[in-house]
Amino acid sequence: MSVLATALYLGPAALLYLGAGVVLLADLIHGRRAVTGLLTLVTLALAAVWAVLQIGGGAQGPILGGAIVVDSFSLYFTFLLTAVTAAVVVGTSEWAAKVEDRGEFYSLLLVSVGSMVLLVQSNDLITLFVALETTSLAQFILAGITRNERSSEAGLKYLLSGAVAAAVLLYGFAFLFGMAGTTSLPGIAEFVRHAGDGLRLPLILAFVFVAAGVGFKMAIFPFHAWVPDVYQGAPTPVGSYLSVASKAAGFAVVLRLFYTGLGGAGTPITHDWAMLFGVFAAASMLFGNVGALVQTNVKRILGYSSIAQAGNIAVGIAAVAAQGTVGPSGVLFFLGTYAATNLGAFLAVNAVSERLGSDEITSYAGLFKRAPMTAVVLSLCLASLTGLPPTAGFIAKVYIFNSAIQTGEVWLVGLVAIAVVNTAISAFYYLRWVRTMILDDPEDATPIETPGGAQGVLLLASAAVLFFGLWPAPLILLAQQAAAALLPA
Amino acid sequence: MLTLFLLLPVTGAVLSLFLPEEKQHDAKWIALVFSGAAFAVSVVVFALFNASVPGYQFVNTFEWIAASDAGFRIRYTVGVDGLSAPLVLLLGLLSVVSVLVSWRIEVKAKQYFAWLLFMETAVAGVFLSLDLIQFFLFWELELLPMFMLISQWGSGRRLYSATKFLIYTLAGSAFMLVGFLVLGATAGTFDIAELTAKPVTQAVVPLTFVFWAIMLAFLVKLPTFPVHTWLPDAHTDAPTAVSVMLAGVLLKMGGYGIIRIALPLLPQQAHDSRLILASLAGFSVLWGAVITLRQTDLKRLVAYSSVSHMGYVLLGVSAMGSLGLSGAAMQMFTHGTITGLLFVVVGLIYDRTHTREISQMSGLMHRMPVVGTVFVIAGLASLGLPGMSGFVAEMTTFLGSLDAHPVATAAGIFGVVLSAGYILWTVQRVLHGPATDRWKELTDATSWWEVTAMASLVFVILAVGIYPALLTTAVQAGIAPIAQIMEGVS
Amino acid sequence: MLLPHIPEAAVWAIYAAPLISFLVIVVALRTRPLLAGRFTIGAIGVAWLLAMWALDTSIGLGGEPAAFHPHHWLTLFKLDVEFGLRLDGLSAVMIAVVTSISLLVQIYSTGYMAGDGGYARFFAFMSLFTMSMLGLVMASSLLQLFIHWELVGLTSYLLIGFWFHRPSAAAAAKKAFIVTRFGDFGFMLAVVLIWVKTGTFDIAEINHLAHAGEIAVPVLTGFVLGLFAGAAGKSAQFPLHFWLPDAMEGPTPVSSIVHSATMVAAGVYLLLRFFGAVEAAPEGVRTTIAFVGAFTAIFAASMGIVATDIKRVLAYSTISQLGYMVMAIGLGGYVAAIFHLFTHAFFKSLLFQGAGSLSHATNTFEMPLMGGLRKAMPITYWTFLIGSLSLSGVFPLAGFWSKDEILADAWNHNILLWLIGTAVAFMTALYMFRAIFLTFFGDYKGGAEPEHGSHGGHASHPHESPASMVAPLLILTVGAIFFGFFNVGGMFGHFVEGALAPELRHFEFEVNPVVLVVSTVAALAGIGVAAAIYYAQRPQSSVIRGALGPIPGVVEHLYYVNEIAEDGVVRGLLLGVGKLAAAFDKYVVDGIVNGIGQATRLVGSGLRLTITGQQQAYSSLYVLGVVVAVGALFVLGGGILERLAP
Amino acid sequence: MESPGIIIAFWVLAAVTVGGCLMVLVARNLLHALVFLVLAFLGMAGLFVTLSADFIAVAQILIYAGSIAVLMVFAIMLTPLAARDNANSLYLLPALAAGLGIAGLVSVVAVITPWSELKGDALGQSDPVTTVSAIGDLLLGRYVLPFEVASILLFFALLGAIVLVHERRGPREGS
Amino acid sequence: MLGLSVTLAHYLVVSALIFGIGTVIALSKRNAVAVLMGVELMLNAVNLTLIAFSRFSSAFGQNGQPLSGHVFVVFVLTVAAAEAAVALAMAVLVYRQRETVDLDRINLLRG
Repeated sequence: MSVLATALYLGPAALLYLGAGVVLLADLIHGRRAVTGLLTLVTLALAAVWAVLQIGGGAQGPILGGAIVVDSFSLYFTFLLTAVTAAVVVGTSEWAAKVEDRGEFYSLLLVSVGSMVLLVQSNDLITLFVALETTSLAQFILAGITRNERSSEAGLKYLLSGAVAAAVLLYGFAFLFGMAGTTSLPGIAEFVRHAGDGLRLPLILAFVFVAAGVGFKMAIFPFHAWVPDVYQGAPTPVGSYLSVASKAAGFAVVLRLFYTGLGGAGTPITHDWAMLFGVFAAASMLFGNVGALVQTNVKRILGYSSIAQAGNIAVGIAAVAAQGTVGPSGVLFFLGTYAATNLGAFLAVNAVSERLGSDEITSYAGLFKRAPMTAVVLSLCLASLTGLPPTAGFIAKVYIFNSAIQTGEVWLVGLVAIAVVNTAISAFYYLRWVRTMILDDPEDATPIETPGGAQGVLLLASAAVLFFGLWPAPLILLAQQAAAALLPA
Repeated sequence: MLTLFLLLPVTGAVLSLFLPEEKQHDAKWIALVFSGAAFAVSVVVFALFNASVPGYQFVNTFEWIAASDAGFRIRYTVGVDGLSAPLVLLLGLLSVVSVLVSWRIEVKAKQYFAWLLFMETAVAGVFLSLDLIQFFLFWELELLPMFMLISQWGSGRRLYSATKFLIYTLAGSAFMLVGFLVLGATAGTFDIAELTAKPVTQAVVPLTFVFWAIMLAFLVKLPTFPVHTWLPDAHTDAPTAVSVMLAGVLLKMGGYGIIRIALPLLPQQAHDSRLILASLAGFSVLWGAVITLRQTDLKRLVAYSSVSHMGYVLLGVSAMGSLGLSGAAMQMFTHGTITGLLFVVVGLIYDRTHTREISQMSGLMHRMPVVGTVFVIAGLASLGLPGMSGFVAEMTTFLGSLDAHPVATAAGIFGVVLSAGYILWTVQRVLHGPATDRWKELTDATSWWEVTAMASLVFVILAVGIYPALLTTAVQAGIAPIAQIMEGVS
Repeated sequence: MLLPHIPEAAVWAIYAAPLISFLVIVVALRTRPLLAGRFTIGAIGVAWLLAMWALDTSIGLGGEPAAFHPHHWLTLFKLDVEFGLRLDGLSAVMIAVVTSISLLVQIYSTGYMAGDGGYARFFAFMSLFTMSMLGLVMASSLLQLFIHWELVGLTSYLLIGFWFHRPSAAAAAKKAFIVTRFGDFGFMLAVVLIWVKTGTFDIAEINHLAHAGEIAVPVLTGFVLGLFAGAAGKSAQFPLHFWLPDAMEGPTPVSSIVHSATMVAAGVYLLLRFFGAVEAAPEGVRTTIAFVGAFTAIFAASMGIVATDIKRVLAYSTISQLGYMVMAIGLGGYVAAIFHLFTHAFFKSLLFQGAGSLSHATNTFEMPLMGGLRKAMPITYWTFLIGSLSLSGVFPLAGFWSKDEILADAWNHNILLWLIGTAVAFMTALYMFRAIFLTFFGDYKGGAEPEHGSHGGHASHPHESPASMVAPLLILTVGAIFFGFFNVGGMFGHFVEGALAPELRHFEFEVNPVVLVVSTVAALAGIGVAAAIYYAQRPQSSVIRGALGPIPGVVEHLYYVNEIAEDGVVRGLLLGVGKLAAAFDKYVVDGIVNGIGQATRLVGSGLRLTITGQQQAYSSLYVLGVVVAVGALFVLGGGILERLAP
Repeated sequence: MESPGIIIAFWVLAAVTVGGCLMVLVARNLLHALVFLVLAFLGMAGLFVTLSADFIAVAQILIYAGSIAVLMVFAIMLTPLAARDNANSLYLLPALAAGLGIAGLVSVVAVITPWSELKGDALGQSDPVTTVSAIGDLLLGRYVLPFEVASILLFFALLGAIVLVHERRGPREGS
Repeated sequence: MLGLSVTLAHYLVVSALIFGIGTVIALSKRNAVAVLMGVELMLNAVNLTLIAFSRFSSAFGQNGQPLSGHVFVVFVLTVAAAEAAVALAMAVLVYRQRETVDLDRINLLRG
């Protein structure tokens, strides 16, 4: 394979890493006058463009001895991750301007997203592990980047929890490798498909460990406990990045691992896998929603809510038992809409909290009067998180629940029943928040300015939330195409 | 045409949101114009509705979500038949009425009217949708405006009531979604017409579960004992216009859903459940009525009477025959107008007296003869007086249900007796008796918007009561195919 | 006979005339009361003329139904409701009675209601009532009849509560409606039942089917009992009688027409209309009807003896006389019942108008406040006296003939009922003449002060009422005297029997000397006793009271029926159940819902404790989660237990 | 692996390693714990040798026993006011449950799984003198991408560590 | 004892024990540095597993890549070192603000 071809395949991730270096250099040379934010954006844009070139250039399939694979699935996530990161960068530029280590912040962000791009392309346990650890490490540092008490506490907790999770994940990898004799995901899949009954137990052991390791990123119960603290303590931009990008990458990995690494549907462990995620999904939803009911801090509400949402998405993971793209396309579509929704919510909260200096829900009273646009966008996003029409969240939920029921498994119908009850519970806290913002009277009616960049991103996010709520067909088609890449041809 | 009906109110809502703050009182004019236009459309639809043509009319459709596999092909499809056409008309009318009775809203007027119009679109979508997912979409869409309207412009424990409404409805609709998805997954389509033509007979979970999962949402909305307690609270604390909409059209979503979806899609299961449904119906009628008897809060009283009256809808449905279903369909329409009118009147009284306690009132007839007269008319209609629309509907229901459910029907008829009790007792306590000094300053409702709101409803009530063919032609056309399905089941 | 056959449109016009009057007043004449009154009189006059034409036509047909075709009103699947006209002996008589009395009452009202603030409203309601009543009697379909039945109830409600500012009037109006509605519960069931079982509402057909034995006995029994329940409500039969005395809160013209002559007779009319079905019903059903009627007759009469309000005396009398009619129906005395209904309409209307005339002069209906009015109001006195005599059944006045017809039927069928009937005849004479002696004889007690805004004159100097009131009295007196002769020889009887199927016609005029003598003696005895106690005052009424112990007290409390109904049934039972139900809603249903909400929050607070803020807790949860998951899957999916087992 | 030398070596090294680990758990002083940790690392390196993993054994000594231990010493020294005892938190019980659970489960699986299915002596068969060159080939061949990424990882870990602990340039900023 | 051969299971059990002890340390120690020690032990256990499998597994026939396990270990070592560096930096950072690295007392964020 020629260097050029390799470059074509590796382009996005390489560009992002390169960008990280450039940003760092620029920061070193120009100090605080450097346009690091812009550079970051340019890098992200270039990476996205390169991803388009990959499609045009016919880059398809594994390279480097199967270390990574470029397919529509990885492209879907490449776009998603770069877009999300760009949105975070734009939406929080005002905040970033005040951060001391701005260059490092952007640089780490780029490293993190670059590793995630590699992560979703990984086709090999080692690549996967290294990419995962790279993005994790960057995220740990990002969580603590403002270095105040809360931020550093969040960073430390995130890191130590993450280290344990990484060890468990690795243990699972070790067993997979040991049994299959290869680190290549297709190779492992080959083994799993033909695994004798004698290896059933270690196989279960391995995939639960792996699921736990990835579950940490997905933030599903019982691997979720770090989420509220980190979302609250980490700077909001980092929180939003974690809640969307990191979670999406987690789900991408779990899908890739299952379909490419564990043989997909129809293997002896399919059912165990589905049950595992079914239970996790139900527990996540219950924990997240019920926990959020009693929260008063908006960032913690969003934290708990993201646990619950992970539960919703995991319904799609549990739906893998069926042949076809039913389950994964639901996950992909949900992640796409969830990215817009949750980003909108987080960035709005960021914009408001910056001005108010408070994350308490009571300080959001009458936000509609003080910052009408932000309040409307936030309400829209919360409605979408609840799953109310005409937002994308509604379609996403219906679609993913539909995919679970399409499998024709009775217990999945039960899981969906739990999920829909949870939707009802979640309405309670989401809509209470909406009501507080839209209808209550503010104590202090001075208008809150929302920075231009944030405004733009918020508008874009709400436009996406509405657009995919009213016209979801294109994204659903994309998600199905992407999911189809996971299946053996 | 129907899409226009759907879009008009929401357009108005958006426009009114974009009004500048200082002109926000013009929102009512926007609301009036757009709801009026929607009403005009609904009148045209009803007038042009051809009862002799089978199937749905004025159908608009296009592929909305055409997913390649995954059984998620969803069409946007709107259409009316004889069942939904009267409800659409009712919605159009009551929306105008509710805008009119909100004429004096001062607080956050543009938001208020925006939510109100938004709600109209949502409810319209429920009545017009011919696709399960689309139906569910609009069903859920109605929650947010309702929650907002009650929790902000309501009174008393408004947040509690709004939340209660929300939780009840969401809990119900949650299971409905599961039911819809199971049906859709089994049949491979969400199209109501297709599902009606070929009912599902076997699914991954027992169809009885599916039936009750779907019914639960409708029963909550109807509402039926024992899932009715959200209604009195919601009504009591809601602003007048919202009460009008709630009683007038939102409750009908439940009955409509039962007749449009639960019955024809799962005829066998519905048939097997008819005794339970009839028992619930009879019980609701009596339960609502005896509780109404001892209410001291005017709005709560009308609210509980709704529980009783909507029991007739379920009674008619539970007979699962052509007449019972027609009775239920007509009862939905008539209850919408009658209870809508009652809430209008109660609202007008409340606006003036600022109390809803019946014991505080006396002799209001002296101060407000117009309001009082309309109150009496609405009350008489509510107690099923012949010559008014309620009688026709109730009688048809009873004629349809006696053979199938004699005891429940007897309970229903006894409910009519009790309704005379609570209505007349209320009239006596509120309107009659000596004129007291406390209400010396009260003024009658003579503004054009108040008179228009009341007169239009009175007109409809009397017109349908005296010449029921206005309604029955359409209803028969709508019910006939469903009744045919139900009567084919044993 | 005298006139050509009446066209259908003209019969509809009888119905339409008062309706038009109502609409015109509502729309145009609300503020022009005098015109409203005149318009009503004109409209009802037209109706009366047409009614006479209809009567003439019907007589020409020998009481057989005129051939009018029904019209579709509501068509819905197999439900086909037709409205039409039924003009036969029975309805022709009723139409004539209703229009005649209505016309007279309207004229009377122009005087009685003069100056009342609601003058126009009064005539509007009266028109509406007349229309409803006419619709009721002309109906060819059961549903049509039921609809007007309810409308009659409505107008009765509106008219009783005409002076709604008086709490007692408002309460009485409500009571009247609700109590009759309890009866209508049965009626409505009957309507629904008969349609469900026969598929028709047509009265003639239902009668025919019943008589032909094509309706199953249980259905027929249910149907007739249902009709009877409705009739009992409207015709104030025990135990649904207690609304009627209170209904006297309405203006006197209303009492005169609605609550004596016409509406309360509607129950009787209903049973007569379905006489074929009643006859076909099992013996027990008819016996029940007869005994309820008889009991009501004597029960109400006893209360009439102790009442002090003259209108209430008349109200109890009405109940009692309706009891007679119902008894007659139970005994199969079709002609007797309708004939008594016919004569009763005239003399009772007359008596009420007389009472109205008295109150017009004295501003009160309380007899203890009157006395000695014989001289001041001679016309009132004489007409009232004749009316009373007629009611008491004194030869040869109208009441004598009709009452005797009933007693003769009783004599023929059931001697016990005859005894009761005769006793009632005695009591009737007693209470009527008690009233006459208390009001027209003795010294004037001064009346009462006029209520504010009412129509009364100066009570201190009572004087005869104006011509508009006196003239109707005189006209009605003619009826009270002579209308009994219509049936001498059976002319009336054969005419009204034309409405029945031929095989049911078995009326023959006969004079039973025993019955005739005994009842006349009873009536005269009643008059004599009244004269002794209330005129001669030997013995004084208080002495008799004392001798009777607690009985008069119980009677004066109306046998505590009101208390039982209001405190027992309404407050105790309905409101009690309502209270329990509301409590159930509040504590159980809402309790569960709120409980779930609270529990959820509690669980939330509990879960929150797991997020202790300490990283070790998080990791412990994490690893324990892994352990549990692995363990569970080992057991469930991996079959580890089998593997470990030796 | 029938050779008695290896068998003895295995048992001894296993005992040392596990014992070292246990001492890390129970040692009262943090610095003592660190010493036992190093002991465990060394034992582990020995175990690697018994598995013919010479390169890894060396790397283990260099990286774990060497650099990481030194890092930890620095960390302990840089936090002079922090407690030096190796105390347990409130979560000892759940931690024990979790640790025992996971060790137990894996052990059970290790014991009852019929590994014999897979039994072989892959390395033994080829028995290369050293694994170094083979590993080098793999690192620069098949695993070149993770290799490059690992360098990025290390660089940014370094950068991160600096960012986190470097002295502030000015007054506190940010939220 | 000498008669017994050392098999894969032996190594796996040893690694399981080390992993378990590491878990206990990581989960129970109050001092952040001690927690890190536990994590390192866990990673070591993983390494042992990897190497043991490389040595014993028959999965590495013709297509097998036994040394992949060794490469894997190299990466684990690398990552462990990087992680340790960042973790210790973080501990120092926290220490500067609170003069403690006691995780029991680092609970500003909770609930």
